[in-house]
Amino acid sequence: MIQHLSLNIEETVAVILFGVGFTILLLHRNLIKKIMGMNIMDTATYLFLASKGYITGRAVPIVVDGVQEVSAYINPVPSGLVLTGIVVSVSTTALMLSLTIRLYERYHSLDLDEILILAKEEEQT
Amino acid sequence: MSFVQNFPFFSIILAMFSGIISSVLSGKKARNLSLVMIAVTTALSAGTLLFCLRTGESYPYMMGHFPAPWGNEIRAGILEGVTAVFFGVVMFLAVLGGLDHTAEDVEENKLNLFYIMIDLMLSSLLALVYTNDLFTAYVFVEINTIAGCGLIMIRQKGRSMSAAIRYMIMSQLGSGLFLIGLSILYDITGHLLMSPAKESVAALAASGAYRIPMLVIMAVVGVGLAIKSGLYPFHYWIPDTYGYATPTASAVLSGLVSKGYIFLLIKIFYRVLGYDNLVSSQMVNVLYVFGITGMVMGSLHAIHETDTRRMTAYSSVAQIGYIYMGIGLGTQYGMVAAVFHIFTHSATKALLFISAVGLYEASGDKKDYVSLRGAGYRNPLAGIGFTVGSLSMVGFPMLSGFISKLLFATSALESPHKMLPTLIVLAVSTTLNAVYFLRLVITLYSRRRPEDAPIPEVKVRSSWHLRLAILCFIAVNLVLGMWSQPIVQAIADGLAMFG
Amino acid sequence: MSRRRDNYETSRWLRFKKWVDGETDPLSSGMDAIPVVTEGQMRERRKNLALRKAYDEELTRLSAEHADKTEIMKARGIRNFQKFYKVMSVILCLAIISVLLWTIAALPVTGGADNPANNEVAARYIEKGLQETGAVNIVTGMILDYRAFDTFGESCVLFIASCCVLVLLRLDADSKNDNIKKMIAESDDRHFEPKDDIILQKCACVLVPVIMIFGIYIVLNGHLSPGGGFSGGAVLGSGLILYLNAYGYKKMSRLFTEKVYRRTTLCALTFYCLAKSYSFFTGANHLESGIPTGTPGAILSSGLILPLNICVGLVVACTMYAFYTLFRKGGM
Amino acid sequence: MEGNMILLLPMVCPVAAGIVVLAGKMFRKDRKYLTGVSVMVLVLEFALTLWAVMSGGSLTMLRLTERLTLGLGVDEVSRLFAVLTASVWLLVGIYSVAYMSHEEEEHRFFGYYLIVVGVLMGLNFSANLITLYVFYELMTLTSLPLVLHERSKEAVRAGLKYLFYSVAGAFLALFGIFFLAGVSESLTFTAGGVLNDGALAGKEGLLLISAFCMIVGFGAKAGMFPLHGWLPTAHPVAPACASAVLSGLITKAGVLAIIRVVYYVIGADRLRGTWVQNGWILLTLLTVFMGSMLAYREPVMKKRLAYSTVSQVSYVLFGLSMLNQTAFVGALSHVVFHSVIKHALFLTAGAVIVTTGWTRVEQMRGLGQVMPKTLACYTIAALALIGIPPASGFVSKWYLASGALSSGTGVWSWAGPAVLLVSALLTAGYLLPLTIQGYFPGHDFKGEEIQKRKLAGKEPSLWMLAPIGVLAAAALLFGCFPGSLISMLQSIAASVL
Repeated sequence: MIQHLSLNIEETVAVILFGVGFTILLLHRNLIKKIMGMNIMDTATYLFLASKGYITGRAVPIVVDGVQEVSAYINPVPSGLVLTGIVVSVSTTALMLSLTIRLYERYHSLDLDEILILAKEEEQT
Repeated sequence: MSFVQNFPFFSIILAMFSGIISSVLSGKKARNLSLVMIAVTTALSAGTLLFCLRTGESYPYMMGHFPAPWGNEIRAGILEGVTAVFFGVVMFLAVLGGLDHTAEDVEENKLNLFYIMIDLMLSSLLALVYTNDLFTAYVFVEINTIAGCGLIMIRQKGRSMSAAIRYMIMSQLGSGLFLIGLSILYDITGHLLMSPAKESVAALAASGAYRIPMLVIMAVVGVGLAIKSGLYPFHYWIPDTYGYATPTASAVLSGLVSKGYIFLLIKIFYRVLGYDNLVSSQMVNVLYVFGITGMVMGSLHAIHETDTRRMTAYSSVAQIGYIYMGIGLGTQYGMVAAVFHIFTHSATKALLFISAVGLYEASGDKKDYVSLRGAGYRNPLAGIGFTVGSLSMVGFPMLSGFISKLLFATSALESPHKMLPTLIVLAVSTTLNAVYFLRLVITLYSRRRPEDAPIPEVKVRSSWHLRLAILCFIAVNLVLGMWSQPIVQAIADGLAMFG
Repeated sequence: MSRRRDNYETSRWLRFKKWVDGETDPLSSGMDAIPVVTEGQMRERRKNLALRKAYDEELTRLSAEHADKTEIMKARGIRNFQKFYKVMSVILCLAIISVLLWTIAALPVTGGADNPANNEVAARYIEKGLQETGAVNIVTGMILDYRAFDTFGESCVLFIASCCVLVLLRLDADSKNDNIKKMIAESDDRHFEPKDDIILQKCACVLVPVIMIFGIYIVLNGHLSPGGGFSGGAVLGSGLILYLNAYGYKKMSRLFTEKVYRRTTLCALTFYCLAKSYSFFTGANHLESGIPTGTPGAILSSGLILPLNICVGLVVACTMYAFYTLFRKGGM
Repeated sequence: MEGNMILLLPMVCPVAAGIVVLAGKMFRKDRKYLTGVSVMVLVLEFALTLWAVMSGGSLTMLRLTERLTLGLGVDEVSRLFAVLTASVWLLVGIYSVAYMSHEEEEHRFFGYYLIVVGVLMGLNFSANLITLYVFYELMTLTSLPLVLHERSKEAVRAGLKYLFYSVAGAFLALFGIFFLAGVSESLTFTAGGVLNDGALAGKEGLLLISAFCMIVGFGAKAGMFPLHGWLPTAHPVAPACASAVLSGLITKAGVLAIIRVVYYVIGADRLRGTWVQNGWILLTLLTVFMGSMLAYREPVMKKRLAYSTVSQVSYVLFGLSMLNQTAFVGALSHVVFHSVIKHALFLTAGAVIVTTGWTRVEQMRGLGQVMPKTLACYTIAALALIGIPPASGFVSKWYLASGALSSGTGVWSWAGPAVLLVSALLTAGYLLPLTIQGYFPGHDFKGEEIQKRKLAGKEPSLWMLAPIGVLAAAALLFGCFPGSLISMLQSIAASVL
């Protein structure tokens, strides 16, 4: 298993990062860190995908000199997926950051637990 | 190729296009456009459904010039058609019923943005229903999530914003798991379109290769979508989210968004992973256990809740548990029951959220039990609507909830090990539902006590759209309860088409 | 006679007797359902929170100041919970990682040419992509032609995210709400920013045209070389942001206002939507689309991909700029 | 919709009338109009029921799923219950005309009163278990406003309790229905049961569990321990006419449901000698004894009658649980007799409340001076309930006891009659003091209150007295000439056992 993992070093790093990001997003109290966790998680997935598309010794999938053989280029599909995924994660990051800004302006805190308590209090008064 | 076959594509694009156009329209125009668009979309979906019913077949639809496995595809069949029509109807009525509150809760010059969210939400739901491509599903899941978040926080109160960020966090966890599941699946099959992916999964299962990754894919995709749809242990975001959004948003989120994810999950189970593989991998049992725990725990939480909207939200947790229990039964009938409960629950929960609006209007916008005392007399139609919805949730005969419970029970009889727990939990959860829903119904019809705080300016008559929406929702519930046979048949046929 | 027990009121026998008499009321306590969270509980929660924070700083100081034993006990309890929480987080993290590691240990080796992912799909993209789409860059051809529906969805993600940010952060100057007026005044930090910073302006003067041209180059050559709408759009957006920082809003508003933003986005997305609808429709109905793919390698080639790249570039540039301004001051 | 549409009439007609009464504005103002229409509808209902009972046949209303339909049908049991319901409902309706003039919001009472009878008719004519369940739930809901009539805090609590017990019971039963639906061809009532042996193989234990759940669940409506609690709470707060029908007829709906389940779906043979039968007998006997004891201790008249209902309806259930022909005859005849008698008693209590405002038994000393005729009717009914020949209660108890003795259920065959006997003594103990104190208040009784309020000889109006009289006479006459009723019941018993 260890040997296999060392061969798949990119994936190994990717899933470790994924786990770290997932845990931060789930359990950290600070909103900014949560967002960082989310980005780590997303990026880890892209790393995973990108490494899956790579084939040793082949070129990027841009046709050069009219060579159109499969053996010349790497798999183009994961690259496309990563492109799409990046845009999605940019969008969600922007949305989460703007929510954080509004909440911080309101409650002067980045601690999600505290924000929830303060919001509850605000409603009751 | 018949022209009708283009309708699914038209409906998705139409919804998106009206969302894009709405960005330069005024709030009112955006609202009208949105209503017209939803109606037209529903009609288009109905056309698709009729076509599929007539031909008795499903068909793939190429999005572009390239067939599977190279180009994007969507796919329409009976089940997709039924679901799309149903989602359209519920969406229309939810938007119609919440019009006034939307106008109140949303700043005037941001109103068009609200309807952009609604439009794109519908388009993403339709895309999730029709999609035949896993990565398309991922992209539209994200649109759905962001639109959902937008619908929650557009009411810019502290609680709805904190609810929105919680929703977003949980959804991102779900999306992350879903995406990594897709990546692993792509790695071992090399396909993103569902039909070829299914073939390679079947080949892998037959050869016994990649057993561990297959297992993890099932778990990761299942858990990811379960988090997003609010299955029991992952339900923390539900009460705040449904409880503090504007009524249309609550109805849409609880009635449609979570159902869209569940529908996608069912579709992936059938069209990609193979239902037999799933049953043999014990994954269904995990969902089953989560489901029945959710049924009981959701109701217990709801009993302790004093804010009626949060109570309704917690009851959603229980109802989602029902759906997952049906999926987890591991039989064809169980799946039919689960899909039927998707319809039941979206119609009923939307009815509850919308008719509650009328009751709150008549109680000075208070949402606790004490203030709602006697609200059934102050706004009779809303009272009737809420009562019908509650009875349906409780499983009263002639209403849709009863039929879905009946279907669950009959399907449970087919799986020997799960029969007894299912029947017991059904009975317990029904009784618990009865406790909190009927308590509220009686409260609605009891007399106000002298010590109760007086109600500030009672709005006696709700607007016509609210009343129309409540009436239509009641009708939908009755139809589902009394003429369920053709619908159940259509669901069974549609699932058979999933293969 | 036995002495009456003190806890008679709560005894099981009495409860049973009440049940037999039909006097128990299963819902009597829950009927009125008064909110359970009282002011006191709320304060308690606040205090716990404060204690937790205080603990994060220094427990010893706390124990010196608060001689009250219970308080310290509570702080300890919270500290223990904190520790437990952290340990559980790590365990969860490790569990997820180990499951995934277990999975990838069973996956095909990276870089292998025979991996299942390198199948007929990728082969066709490479072998026939140039002829079918006209794009030299196979990835661009793939995302804008073979899998264009995904990419259209992705533009919509960007669009709806910018709408959400607008909802949250846009502050309308003509709003009647006093709260919002106050927020506008607060968030207007233009007083603090360096005005007419000569170094920045001179640098921008040189850099902005280069950046813009580079961005346009990336957009226009998306189908020929690495790049495309998204990357080019991001470069364009950063050029706009640099210009804004150097010359301020006033100058920027001559070039770029919210109206421009809206119209650009609308036109680009509308064109994108219509063009792709046309190609989806013709494709699905097996009609000739009639759009020439041109000579591979030329700028004006590859059918719809070039105009679509331009649209995407415009949308991305506008959205990036809009994000920046909205985050800065809630408006353009 | 296919079949004999006449069956629909007794159901639809009062429901429609009830909705009109509830919705119509004129009924809120003009009392004469309201009562006239209500009584006319009830007379019409009686006629329609007779017509439906005569014409017989069956009707399929709706197909819920392939195997489950909503259908109506007429058989001997439904004839018995339908005629009983229609006639008693008419009498109580006439009584309410006078009684309800003392209450507010009459239109609501009469509206729901009419709706409930329609629903009850549907229940009586149900041809299968699903239909029965549907109408059972509808009955719970539509009768709720009768309990809630006062809308005071107590009434709301009582209503809630009624609802909760009924719903909890119904869902216990639903558990059984779900199971039975899976192991039978269809749930259409057939004497002797419809279960499919093949489908049942290996699930006998579950069958017994679900049978017990259904008995306990439907038993909630019939006031069987442990779900009897709603009766003593709901009765005192409801208007007397509502408590009369609640205790006289609605509890019988629970009995009907149990008859249908045990004898027409599961089949008596499957339960004979099992733990279900033993448990069921134990519960009924407990209830019989406990109800009588509680009634004996209870000072409030209406509550006392409610406890008495708890005890008496369990006589019926005891007869059913014996699973033997003679006891079955006794049970069904007790359904009729108890219904008649309990209505007479509750209506008397209502008449006392309306005329004097007295609710507790000790207040009612010297009642004979106030309303001698009413008290005479009460006495006849009380004697009938105790079971003194030749009044009706004797006949049913005779059959119950002799059925139990010949049932071959071991210890129960003699313990049962013993408990019935003790309970009959207790019945005398809680019903007769009113008669004795009423007619013979003793030397120390001055009757100050009666003189002060000029109550002497103040009989209730004829609208109230006549129904009480008719019911008391029926209670007596049924005992004197039970022949035709008993022979009809015997034919039913022979068909199911």
